[in-house]
Amino acid sequence: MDFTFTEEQELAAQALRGLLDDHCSGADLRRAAEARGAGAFAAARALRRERLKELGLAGVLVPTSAGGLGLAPIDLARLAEEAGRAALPEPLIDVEGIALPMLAQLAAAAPGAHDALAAALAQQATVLAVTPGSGPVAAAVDADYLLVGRSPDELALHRRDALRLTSVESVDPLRRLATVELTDAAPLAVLQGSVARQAWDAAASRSAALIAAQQLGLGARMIAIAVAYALDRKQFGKAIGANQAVKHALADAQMRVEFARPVVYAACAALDASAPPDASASLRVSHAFVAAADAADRAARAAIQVHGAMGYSWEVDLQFYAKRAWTSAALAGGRSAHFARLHRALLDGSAATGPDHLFDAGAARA
Amino acid sequence: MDFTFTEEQELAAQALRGLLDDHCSGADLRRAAEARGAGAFAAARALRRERLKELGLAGVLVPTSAGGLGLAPIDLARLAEEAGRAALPEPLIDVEGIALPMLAQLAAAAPGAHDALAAALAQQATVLAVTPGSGPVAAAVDADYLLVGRSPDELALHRRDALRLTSVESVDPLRRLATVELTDAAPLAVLQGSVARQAWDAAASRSAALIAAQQLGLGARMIAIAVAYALDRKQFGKAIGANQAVKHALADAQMRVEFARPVVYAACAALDASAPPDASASLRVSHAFVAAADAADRAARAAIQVHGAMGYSWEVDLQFYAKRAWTSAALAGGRSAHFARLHRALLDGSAATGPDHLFDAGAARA
Amino acid sequence: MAIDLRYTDAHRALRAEARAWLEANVPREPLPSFDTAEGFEAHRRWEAQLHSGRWSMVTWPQEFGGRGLDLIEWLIFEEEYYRVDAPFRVNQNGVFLFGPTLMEYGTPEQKARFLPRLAAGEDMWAQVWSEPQAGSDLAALRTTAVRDGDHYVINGHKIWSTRAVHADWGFGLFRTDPASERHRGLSYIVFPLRTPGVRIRGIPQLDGKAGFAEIFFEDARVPVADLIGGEGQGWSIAMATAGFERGLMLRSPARFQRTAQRLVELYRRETAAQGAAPIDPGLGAAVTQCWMDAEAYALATYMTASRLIAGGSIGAEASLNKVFWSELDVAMHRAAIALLGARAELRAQGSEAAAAADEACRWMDGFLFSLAGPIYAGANEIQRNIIAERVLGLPKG
Amino acid sequence: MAIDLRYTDAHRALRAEARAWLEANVPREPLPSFDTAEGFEAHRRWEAQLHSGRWSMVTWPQEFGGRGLDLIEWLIFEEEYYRVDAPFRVNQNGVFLFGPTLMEYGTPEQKARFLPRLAAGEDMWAQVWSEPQAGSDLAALRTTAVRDGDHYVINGHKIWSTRAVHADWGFGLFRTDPASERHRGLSYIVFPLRTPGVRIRGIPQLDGKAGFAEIFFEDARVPVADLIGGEGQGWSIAMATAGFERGLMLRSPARFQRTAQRLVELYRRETAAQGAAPIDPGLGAAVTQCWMDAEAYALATYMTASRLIAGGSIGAEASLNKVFWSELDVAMHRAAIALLGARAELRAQGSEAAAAADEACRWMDGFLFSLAGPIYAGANEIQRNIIAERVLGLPKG
Repeated sequence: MDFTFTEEQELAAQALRGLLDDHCSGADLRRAAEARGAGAFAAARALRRERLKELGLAGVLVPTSAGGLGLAPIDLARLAEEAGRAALPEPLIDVEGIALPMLAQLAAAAPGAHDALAAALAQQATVLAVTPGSGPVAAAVDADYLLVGRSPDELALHRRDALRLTSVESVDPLRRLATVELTDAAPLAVLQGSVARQAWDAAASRSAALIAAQQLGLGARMIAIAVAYALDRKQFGKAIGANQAVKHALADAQMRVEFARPVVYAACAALDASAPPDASASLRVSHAFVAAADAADRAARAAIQVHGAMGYSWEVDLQFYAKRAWTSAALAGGRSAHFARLHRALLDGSAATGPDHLFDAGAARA
Repeated sequence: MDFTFTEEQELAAQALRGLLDDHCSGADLRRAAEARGAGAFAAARALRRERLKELGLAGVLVPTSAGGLGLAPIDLARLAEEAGRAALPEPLIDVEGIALPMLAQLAAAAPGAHDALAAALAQQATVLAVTPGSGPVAAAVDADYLLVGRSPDELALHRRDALRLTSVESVDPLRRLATVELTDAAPLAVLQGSVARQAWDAAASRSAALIAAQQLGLGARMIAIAVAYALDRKQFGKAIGANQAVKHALADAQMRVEFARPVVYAACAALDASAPPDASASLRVSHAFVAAADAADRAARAAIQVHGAMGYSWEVDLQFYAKRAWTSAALAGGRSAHFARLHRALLDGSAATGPDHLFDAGAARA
Repeated sequence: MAIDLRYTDAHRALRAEARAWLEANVPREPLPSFDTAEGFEAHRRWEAQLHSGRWSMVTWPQEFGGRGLDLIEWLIFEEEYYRVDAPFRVNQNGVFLFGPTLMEYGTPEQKARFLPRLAAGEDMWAQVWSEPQAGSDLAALRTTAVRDGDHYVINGHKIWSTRAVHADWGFGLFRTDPASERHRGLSYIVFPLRTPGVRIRGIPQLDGKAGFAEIFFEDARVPVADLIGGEGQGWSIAMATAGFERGLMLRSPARFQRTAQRLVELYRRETAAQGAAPIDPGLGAAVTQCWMDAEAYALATYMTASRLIAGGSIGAEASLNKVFWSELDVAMHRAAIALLGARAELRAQGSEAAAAADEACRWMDGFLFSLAGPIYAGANEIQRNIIAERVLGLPKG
Repeated sequence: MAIDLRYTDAHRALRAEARAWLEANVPREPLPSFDTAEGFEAHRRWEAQLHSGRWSMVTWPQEFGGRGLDLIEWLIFEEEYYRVDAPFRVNQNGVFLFGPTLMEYGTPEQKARFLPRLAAGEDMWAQVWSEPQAGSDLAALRTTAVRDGDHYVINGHKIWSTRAVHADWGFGLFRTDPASERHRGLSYIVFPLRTPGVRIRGIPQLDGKAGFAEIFFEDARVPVADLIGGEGQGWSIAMATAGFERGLMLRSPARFQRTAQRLVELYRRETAAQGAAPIDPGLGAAVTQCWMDAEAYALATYMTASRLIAGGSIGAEASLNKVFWSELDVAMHRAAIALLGARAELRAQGSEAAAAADEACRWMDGFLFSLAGPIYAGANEIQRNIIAERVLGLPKG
């Protein structure tokens, strides 16, 4: 029983933070947002991508037998948090946390996926997963390969250019959305039946847990931005941060972030890199998703309010983090569906309650 | 279209407030609470009762043809508010707003109720109604007559001493509760069938609306008590009321009271002294009940918090108002049932929505 | 006087007349956002059209182009206006803030110059209050208007001027006595936004559109004739205006009732579409609470209107309104965004008009806009201070 | 070090041992409230019984009667303790506040005099901090303890001393330098509550029971030997104690998880009993949120415990805990009261024990008690200031 990260995990997170401080600042986000697909900042993006490669995260959740690092979702938790903290536009977590483990599962059964996996592990190709039946997908336009399914019973690998992508604009200017449609092109590899379904289920849980981790980072970042503004901005002759209304709103946001944190970490720790979660771990993931989404939303609203009219303008970088927090809350099924699931589990008695059930099953992985 | 009270209505409310300031202060409540049925303060209670008689409210909602004043529930709204403001222990509103109009309905059909009605109108007897199937009833032990029903299809009049009353203690020391059971004694008069049911339905709506009006008064009183304390109490070298946390909590409570107020008045205005409300008026009553209960609850919690440790002690009078607010929220079906009714009406489309439906039907009375 | 919540026959006739006119005249498709040049002009045309039906300023006296309606009648008109989703009023600062101020404080010449053009939708007016270092502390204004013969020479920097990018005229507070401090020495002055020496820079909002602007003054000359009221009286005039603003005229209950209605309809559709999937009970509770609060706000406004008609006045309790509607508006839009789920973030393809017509877009735009509600026109923190100090009598902080 | 949320075999053995002992020893019926004389004595006996099983202070070193358990092990014990609804700890201020303080600051003689009796449940300890004019501003204390030979002579007035009516000893802060101001000149002194010159008056709570007391000192003489730490060091010692108090030891997550469990069970029963009647969706949302927050509080405590075991410390973030658990406790009880409806107000007939056993009574008593949570041990307004200033770095007000 230990609930502290390893020094390696902390160091990796610090390395990512340093990199993103340098290459993914608020000003960087603003330039990218204002370029809106114009490609003017492709160079900056390419540079950031190169630097991210140097972190050596490729295949972090892929088994060592398949050429990966063989680590677990909890090893990505602090990294996802940092990606959130920077509102990183690139799909680092989606690729490494969601798609690559699926591709490895596919490749284990279907030789047609070997090349794609090898390219991805060599950081020469980007792979994303497109949840069956979901709407537009962020960054799909930049991927080399896409994992898709006509239903949750199918997991198929396609080259991106074999699919029909249509760009869609998001309120979050940094989410480069596109709808993805199948064409007549045959997949490079395909899995079907319960194996595919389990891969999708496991991916959905990893996605929810790692989005929750990103929300922690987003929430903390927005509080930090608001604190800096409240220290700087004077009104009625004093820093606005000296007002209890400002203090208490930010203290409450901080509290929600700090009490979402252990839930998110426990959820990540309960997940496996490829197997679907048990019922208890699945509920903890839902809990983490709701708690982190609510914390980030509260931080966003408090931070905007603290900024006064500035908070409502395009001119402060706060907006990029707030919009990311709001759009993220609707991903991976969405906050309401996760909350509804928890409610139903309590009502039908399937959720464990009581003091001796905290780690009933959810903590099985390690 | 007019949404202001008459001068007469305001004067009557002021008269009641003056009377209750003199005879139903916090200190009076404390003495009554600490005597707990010991009868030591029967004299004070008797005096208050005598003074209340002087207001001349007897039969306020009873038709003039039956010897009453022939007024409408809206005429009791401001009075109920004042009764709430004082946490009046005597069932003035229950008698005049609920029971007497029912007794008049009964007497119109059953001569056996004539004597009781005459005595009540002459202020020589107290009549209360015991909702069929409900739990213990406040002040029943002090009534001379009780209106009861074995079901909502029956309205029967009994002398109190012909029924079996068992005292039950309430967390609100001023609510002298008793369960009421029928004995073999025959009723003095009885109504059955749809007439009885309609009388009960109308009474239930009047009860909910007038309890909501009392909650307005309770809420306002608790805010006033908290403001007085916050002006008086110094901490860290200044009155605690200068802190934004205190200010904003009380401002929010005030806001909820002030936005419950028009709903409560509109609900009272939509009711008739004896006929059951239509669907729209009934929803407005539920809205009023919820809004007023929530406002009073918020005022109670804010006021207790403002009082610090004092707020948690028996020694401040605040508790009497807070306990009354909390117990009142469970009467007349209870806040949750009213909220659930509103929710269902919105979901099934039976509630009117949109800007042109505000006074669709609910305002029919006048 | 007695509570009687039935409309009179005259009320019903007014409602019928308004409904008939609006149904015949309201644009079939929503107009593009008035924070765009195209949308601003479309809204300007709508103001003129409203005027053609004598509906543009129903509470103004007939002599100034109004119908002289009382507040209850105004509420009825507004209910009809929002019932058909008529366009938002691009000139609302002119109609509800500047116009009434001018009627009270302007000279006959000023009224004759400004009111008819305002009423006819020929001049659009922008509020020019705030400054970068002032924010909710209006008494900290620094922009000066120094007398030089028949002119004031204005220098300084204003900000958060709503719709100033496309409007014609500005009204605002300027320090005519440069040595003065706080509330003293401020004057209420109007000026054409295209005056030489006035530079306007749009400030993009969260949605990227320039809904407000900052205004730089460099020796901009404004005739002394465009001073409203006396020199140095600006603060008291502005406070009266701010009273209007926080009060009822700018925030029709009908608008929030219409939003609540759309929210309830969305909730019904989404609940039906969910089928057997579990429902988030928090959404049902939030939708119900929103509907209740929109109704309460409407009832409260009728009560206030009755009180005003009977000779009462609005004081600090206007701050209760401001906090209530602004938080209700956020709550309604948050609930809608949650109901829409992943659809909420999608922008409509193509034109501004398409965005205005798209359900999800409307909710998301409305959500972003709602976040400004607790901030502008006196941040809610300040409003709560006002409630605590002036309504409840608590001490200053 | 690495996140691994599985219990070890030793953990499982500890849990099994605790469970077996508790199931064999916990009173079959709930004890009457410890705010009554009868209940206090019953709880005192339970403290002695706990000690007989060596479960009364599991985190204390073995030499002082404990088991030397670490914080994770303590959490496991507490889970078992609340799982069976074992009685609340009447001596918790002694066990979790005074005991640890004494171990750190006491002399060997003091430890030998006080700790064994405390551990054995022979002495019950009350905290004697606050004063009428001090409240959350502890540095404003005025009660003096003036040196007179081998004694301190105490004069003044303390208040809100929890359970002082029935306890044996008090520990608190006194001004040993009457000329001093604020934090300086305060000393940490213990004294028998029955000392001559000490008068104790119970203060009835909302439920009418005297759960706390005010204490009047009139020339009460206390031996200098009962000074803890050095003269004038009281503030720093008390701050360390307050850190414990706001921290984890006094608020087992297990307690809130057990309450959440009872709430969920109540919700299930009430929902089933409602049948086809419409359900208030707000209650479902509230119950779900409460359960989530109780789980989150437990997980947060495990995380903090791990951090402390690894050598970390608790600072101002303890204030986050205080606000979180106190508001959670109110929320859980409010939800239960709403679910109980009209039953919530009814008091059980007869004895205190009957009240403790009655479901509705337990919730109502718990609700009233929960309202004190945001107030005592540093009001939540103060805690939020601490979070804002010391965790976030915002300026003092």
